[in-house]
Amino acid sequence: MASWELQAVVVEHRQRAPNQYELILHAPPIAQTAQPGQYVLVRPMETLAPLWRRPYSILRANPDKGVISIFYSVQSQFTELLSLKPLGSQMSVLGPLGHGFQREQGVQRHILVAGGFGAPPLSFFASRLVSALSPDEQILILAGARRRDLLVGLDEFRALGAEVRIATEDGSQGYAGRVTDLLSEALCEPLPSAVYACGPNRMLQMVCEICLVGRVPCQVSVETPMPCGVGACLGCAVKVRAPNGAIWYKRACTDGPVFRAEEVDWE
Amino acid sequence: MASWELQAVVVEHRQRAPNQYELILHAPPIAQTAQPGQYVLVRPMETLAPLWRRPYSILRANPDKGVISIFYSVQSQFTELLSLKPLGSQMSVLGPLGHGFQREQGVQRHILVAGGFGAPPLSFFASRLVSALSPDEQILILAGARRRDLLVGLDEFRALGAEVRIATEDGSQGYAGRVTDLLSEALCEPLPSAVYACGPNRMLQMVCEICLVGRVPCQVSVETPMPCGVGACLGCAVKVRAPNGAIWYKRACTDGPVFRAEEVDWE
Amino acid sequence: MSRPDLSVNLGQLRLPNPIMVASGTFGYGLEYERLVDLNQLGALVVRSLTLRPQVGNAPLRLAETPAGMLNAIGLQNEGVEAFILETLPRLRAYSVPLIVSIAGESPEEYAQVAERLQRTSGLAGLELNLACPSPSHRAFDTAPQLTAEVVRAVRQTTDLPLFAKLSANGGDLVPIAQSAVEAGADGLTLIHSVAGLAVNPHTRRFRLASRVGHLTGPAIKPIALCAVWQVRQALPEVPLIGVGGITSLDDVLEFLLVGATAVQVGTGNYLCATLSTDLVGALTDYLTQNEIGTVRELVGAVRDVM
Amino acid sequence: MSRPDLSVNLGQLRLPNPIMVASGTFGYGLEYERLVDLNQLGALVVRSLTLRPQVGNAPLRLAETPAGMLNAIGLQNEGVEAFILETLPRLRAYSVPLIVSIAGESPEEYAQVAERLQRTSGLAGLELNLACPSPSHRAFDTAPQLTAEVVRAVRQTTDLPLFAKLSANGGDLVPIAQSAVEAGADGLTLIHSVAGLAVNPHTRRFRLASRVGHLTGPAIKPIALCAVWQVRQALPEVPLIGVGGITSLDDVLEFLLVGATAVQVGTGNYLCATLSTDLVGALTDYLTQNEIGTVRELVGAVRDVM
Ligand SMILES: Cc1cc2nc3c(=O)[nH]c(=O)nc-3n(C[C@H](O)[C@H](O)[C@H](O)COP(=O)(O)OP(=O)(O)OC[C@H]3O[C@@H](n4cnc5c(N)ncnc54)[C@H](O)[C@@H]3O)c2cc1C
Ligand SMILES: Cc1cc2nc3c(=O)[nH]c(=O)nc-3n(C[C@H](O)[C@H](O)[C@H](O)COP(=O)(O)OP(=O)(O)OC[C@H]3O[C@@H](n4cnc5c(N)ncnc54)[C@H](O)[C@@H]3O)c2cc1C
Ligand SMILES: Cc1cc2nc3c(=O)[nH]c(=O)nc-3n(C[C@H](O)[C@H](O)[C@H](O)COP(=O)(O)O)c2cc1C
Ligand SMILES: Cc1cc2nc3c(=O)[nH]c(=O)nc-3n(C[C@H](O)[C@H](O)[C@H](O)COP(=O)(O)O)c2cc1C
Ligand code: FES
Ligand code: FES
Repeated sequence: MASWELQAVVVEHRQRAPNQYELILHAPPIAQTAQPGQYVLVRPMETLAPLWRRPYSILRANPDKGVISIFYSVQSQFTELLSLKPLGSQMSVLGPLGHGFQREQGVQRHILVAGGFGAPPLSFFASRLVSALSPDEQILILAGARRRDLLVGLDEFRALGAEVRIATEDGSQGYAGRVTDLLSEALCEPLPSAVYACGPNRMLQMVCEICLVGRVPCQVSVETPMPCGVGACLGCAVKVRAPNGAIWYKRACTDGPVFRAEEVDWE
Repeated sequence: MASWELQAVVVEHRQRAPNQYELILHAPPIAQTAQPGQYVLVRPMETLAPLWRRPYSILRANPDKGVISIFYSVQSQFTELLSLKPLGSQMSVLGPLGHGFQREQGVQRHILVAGGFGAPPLSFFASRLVSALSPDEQILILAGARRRDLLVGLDEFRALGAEVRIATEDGSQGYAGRVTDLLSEALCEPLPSAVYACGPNRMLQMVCEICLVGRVPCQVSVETPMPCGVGACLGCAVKVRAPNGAIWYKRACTDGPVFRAEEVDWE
Repeated sequence: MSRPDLSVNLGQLRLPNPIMVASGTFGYGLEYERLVDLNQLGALVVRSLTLRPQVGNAPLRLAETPAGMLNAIGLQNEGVEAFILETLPRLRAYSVPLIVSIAGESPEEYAQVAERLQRTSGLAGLELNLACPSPSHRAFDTAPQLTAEVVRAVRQTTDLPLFAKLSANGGDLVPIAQSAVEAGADGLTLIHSVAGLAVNPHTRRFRLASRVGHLTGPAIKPIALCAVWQVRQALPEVPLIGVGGITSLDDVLEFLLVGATAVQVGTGNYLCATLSTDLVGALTDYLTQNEIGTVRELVGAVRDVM
Repeated sequence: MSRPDLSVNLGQLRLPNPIMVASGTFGYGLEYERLVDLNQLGALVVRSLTLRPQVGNAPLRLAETPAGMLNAIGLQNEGVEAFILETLPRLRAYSVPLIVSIAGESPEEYAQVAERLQRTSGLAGLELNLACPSPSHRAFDTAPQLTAEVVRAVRQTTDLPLFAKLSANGGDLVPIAQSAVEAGADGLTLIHSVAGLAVNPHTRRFRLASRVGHLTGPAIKPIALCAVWQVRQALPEVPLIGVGGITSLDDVLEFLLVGATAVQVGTGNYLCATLSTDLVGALTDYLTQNEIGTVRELVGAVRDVM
């Protein structure tokens, strides 16, 4: 798949919730080819610390307008710098990168499990799914976070008309507990389902375990550092296991970030 | 002299000319004690590259409002970060630091020689001089830069009612040539004068030579890197020569940045 | 003014320009082929190859540090045989000078890989990765006689231009550099990296599975410049390739001025995928604007402050 | 929960907390006395003193590098005699443990300074700056026997707690550390700095009059952590003081976790004048919040990734 290294222009930058920002970038070739689950590497400024570009999932891509958007929260210096980018400024962007979510065939329910900032790629995926959904298919969103204010992207999910179930660990919104509890519950409902998940790695590990036990097709988008994004540095290694038990390392940046549940060896 | 390490709040941040910015900071103790020629060390963000805080001359200090202002241009990453500081944000400031300009006694004309971004401390100095000027004293400003758009602080100087003479190396405004030519010319006029200069070190060296030859009292504010600002690191060494010819190193940050012309050994 | 001459000679090896990409940071080059015009590079150094395929270290393999990064990839590579059969044919589509980096656990292993490469065509040179890939491995760049053993063993198997790549962990680099040259290296690549370590204070665990890793990136640039300059003082005739922390034209100039004839871009590739070829353009512009006829004028041209 | 215990022991020397300021970066301490409550520090290490006053190197003495800096101050100091007569009396007004750093051109010079300091009162310990102050000087931390000579000479003149401070330029630090301890050092300060160099590409001149300088700051933190950890593995009983690139509580924790009993803040003082005492506060809060009774629990407590 092709990607582009370009200077993207900030065409919109807005706060969507306390410490949740959407950044819209003019980057036509990326907008035209981006697929759900793919990401971009961005570098807001030329400072050398923080050094690496960071990966951000593509939240939306509008091929006509030539824009993509990403969704982030300020966590540390990198995202602080990102948040200061003014309208009209430029930043270096490489993308679209990686292999995204693939629609599973022959299922009636697509369950999207979003943990915190796992929501953006699933939101993009849901929007593309919706437009291709057959009458007997439905989408179920399970969104979880530690606290209510850390929930991400609910507006987008709701706008799609999908059912959304919410879990917060502190009970401040929806079910009080883990989003993986909602998943187990949902999988008890007798509908052939497929699961697509993005969130913290330990959540993904639980999602994988639940789906493997239930023999539910499952794809997860993993998080690792990704300095190069193109498969060159071999730093983003993900341990995988072949059916015959052989072990080696795949690259999260290009072989993933989306992997099939049965591939990943979480140890 | 006392200084303070504090978190100052940005209360105003405005562009004054293409690539010239004034930043007004709420920093009451600094505002109350700042003297012309003193400076502050600022750190716009917590990023580790660029690493050092940079020194900025205090352009104005308003003890009543508790604010100081600095004047800068975007030259590199540090000043780019500085320029992004939004209203209401905080930044670490240490100051006021160093020994500033001292009014020379028994002269009729105070000649202030400003090269480019040498203007801010002289502007502050002029404003304090004006209010203490005796009827037979006058202030003459000589402002120079390479090009017209690199001239700094002319508005402030003119607002004081002082005479301002301008030199640009490319002749785009005022005299076509160096500001030191204006100085030589001014010193030919038969008025007991004192000179106060700030600007690039090679300009200062010429100013010193002119004044030493003409036996005109002269103070210059030198530029060196100043990581600590308090005399601890000994990195800002300025070579000085005692009347007896002995050579050693003074600290620009605390012994200066303003030195007497006869002290500095420019080699 | 006419177009400046960017070509440089590393001993017998002539490069169209002095900007190379550093081993291991650019994969086999093919990972970047759609983003970077490989033919514009001075040379392409592929990741270090070993005699047999290596799965590499367990994650975590990377950590970010102030203006730098630690890596402990553990030489993950397909092995020299697969490289020759599967990867090299695709690389032959490009005209860029191709340098293959070799690693091994013994002088014999290095020599076997070199010998295998000697029997193929289309290579411009070999680079010997003499640094320690992980704490359990042996480093060959920490003592003159170890370095010499590897270089000598390889030299006997090949007449390809041979560059010994050293880290700066072995104390005074000069005797090590000297012994590499005496053992037959045509030039030296300085520096590989510096040993470093990082801890995640929140989990209280090492950030790398291997604990110790290779520190690279802008943070080590002053160390790499110092190494190049010190070796240049001692061995003024030996072609040096400078590497460590290059992210800008200014960085390239710094390395040339202290005596590197060519440079390699490593970590910098991650700040901008096209950095290496962008630098070729920037260097060309710089020479043109400053009316410098050949880049070779800059090599070693640094002067004292006063 | 009760207030956590921040005190640490470096051999016989007990410090109220593990946060010291590093030699040469904090002057004589007095430069900061109006900004920093010196009595809150774990210890104050003054700039290195020599037998006779030193004017220091010509400018330029400093250069900024990515997340680091180079210095070549050349040991500018008033000499041990003036220090004792003029500066020490003012420092005695403070209760902070005072450590004097010593430098010299020969083991005898070190010993003479130590001997003079031994005859005064109010010192908590001595630190031996064994790094090379400039290219023309000799470094005593590049070979075990050189290190041992200095430490032994000093040990014979004083019973003050003695710390040998080493840079990481001498290759494998372990044998050097070992010889310092065998020669009588009570502990080790790791690391002084790393040799580095920078060029101004616009003027094509070295950025330092001395050409080579000392690289310090966050850039070298991974190198310093690696040094502390490697020496700790080899010499688990020897008290180590970690230094290099500390600018945050996380950095302090990293050094403690790899085995430093105390740490020094150097370049970090320039990012915030009150950094060192701010860190004492931050460390106290951290211990309280995590219900850690004593900071000593953290020393060497790093674990593997898995
Ligand atoms: C494929 C992929 C897609 C991604 N998509 C998105 C996205 O769409 N939106 C998004 O916001 N991010 C996304 N990320 C993550 C993103 O790349 C950054 O890692 C994130 O923005 C944090 O950036 P930072 O540099 O500011 O924080 P960093 O400096 O990288 O810090 C990383 C984290 O460590 C945390 N940390 C610090 N102290 C502690 C402590 N005491 N305990 C525990 N943790 C601590 C920091 O708070 C921070 O959360 C994605 C990552 C990948 C791999
Ligand atoms: C006491 C004192 C007071 C000061 N007061 C002020 C003040 O009031 N206002 C102000 O703006 N500055 C002032 N300065 C200077 C200020 O501290 C910074 O040095 C300045 O803002 C540049 O910051 P920077 O980090 O962005 O540039 P840096 O990264 O420090 O770069 C320094 C300079 O090198 C230049 N440079 C880069 N490439 C080239 C080249 N090819 N040829 C020549 N030069 C090149 C950069 O453009 C820049 O001008 C003062 C300095 C001192 C010592
Ligand atoms: C991810 C990564 C992998 C590397 N792999 C190798 C390698 O296989 N062989 C080698 O000789 N050097 C390897 N290096 C070292 C680089 O070639 C280079 O010497 C080093 O990164 C310093 O240059 P830089 O600061 O520009 O990155 C690797 C560096 C990185 C960052
Ligand atoms: C300006 C400056 C001066 C220094 N002078 C000395 C010195 O006199 N003696 C000494 O042992 N170390 C000296 N050092 C080294 C520091 O004590 C410390 O080891 C080093 O800076 C690494 O720590 P840091 O990264 O926190 O700065 C100096 C460092 C700097 C930056
Ligand atoms: S990020 Fe470099 S190989 Fe995946
Ligand atoms: S800036 Fe540190 S002594 Fe002057």
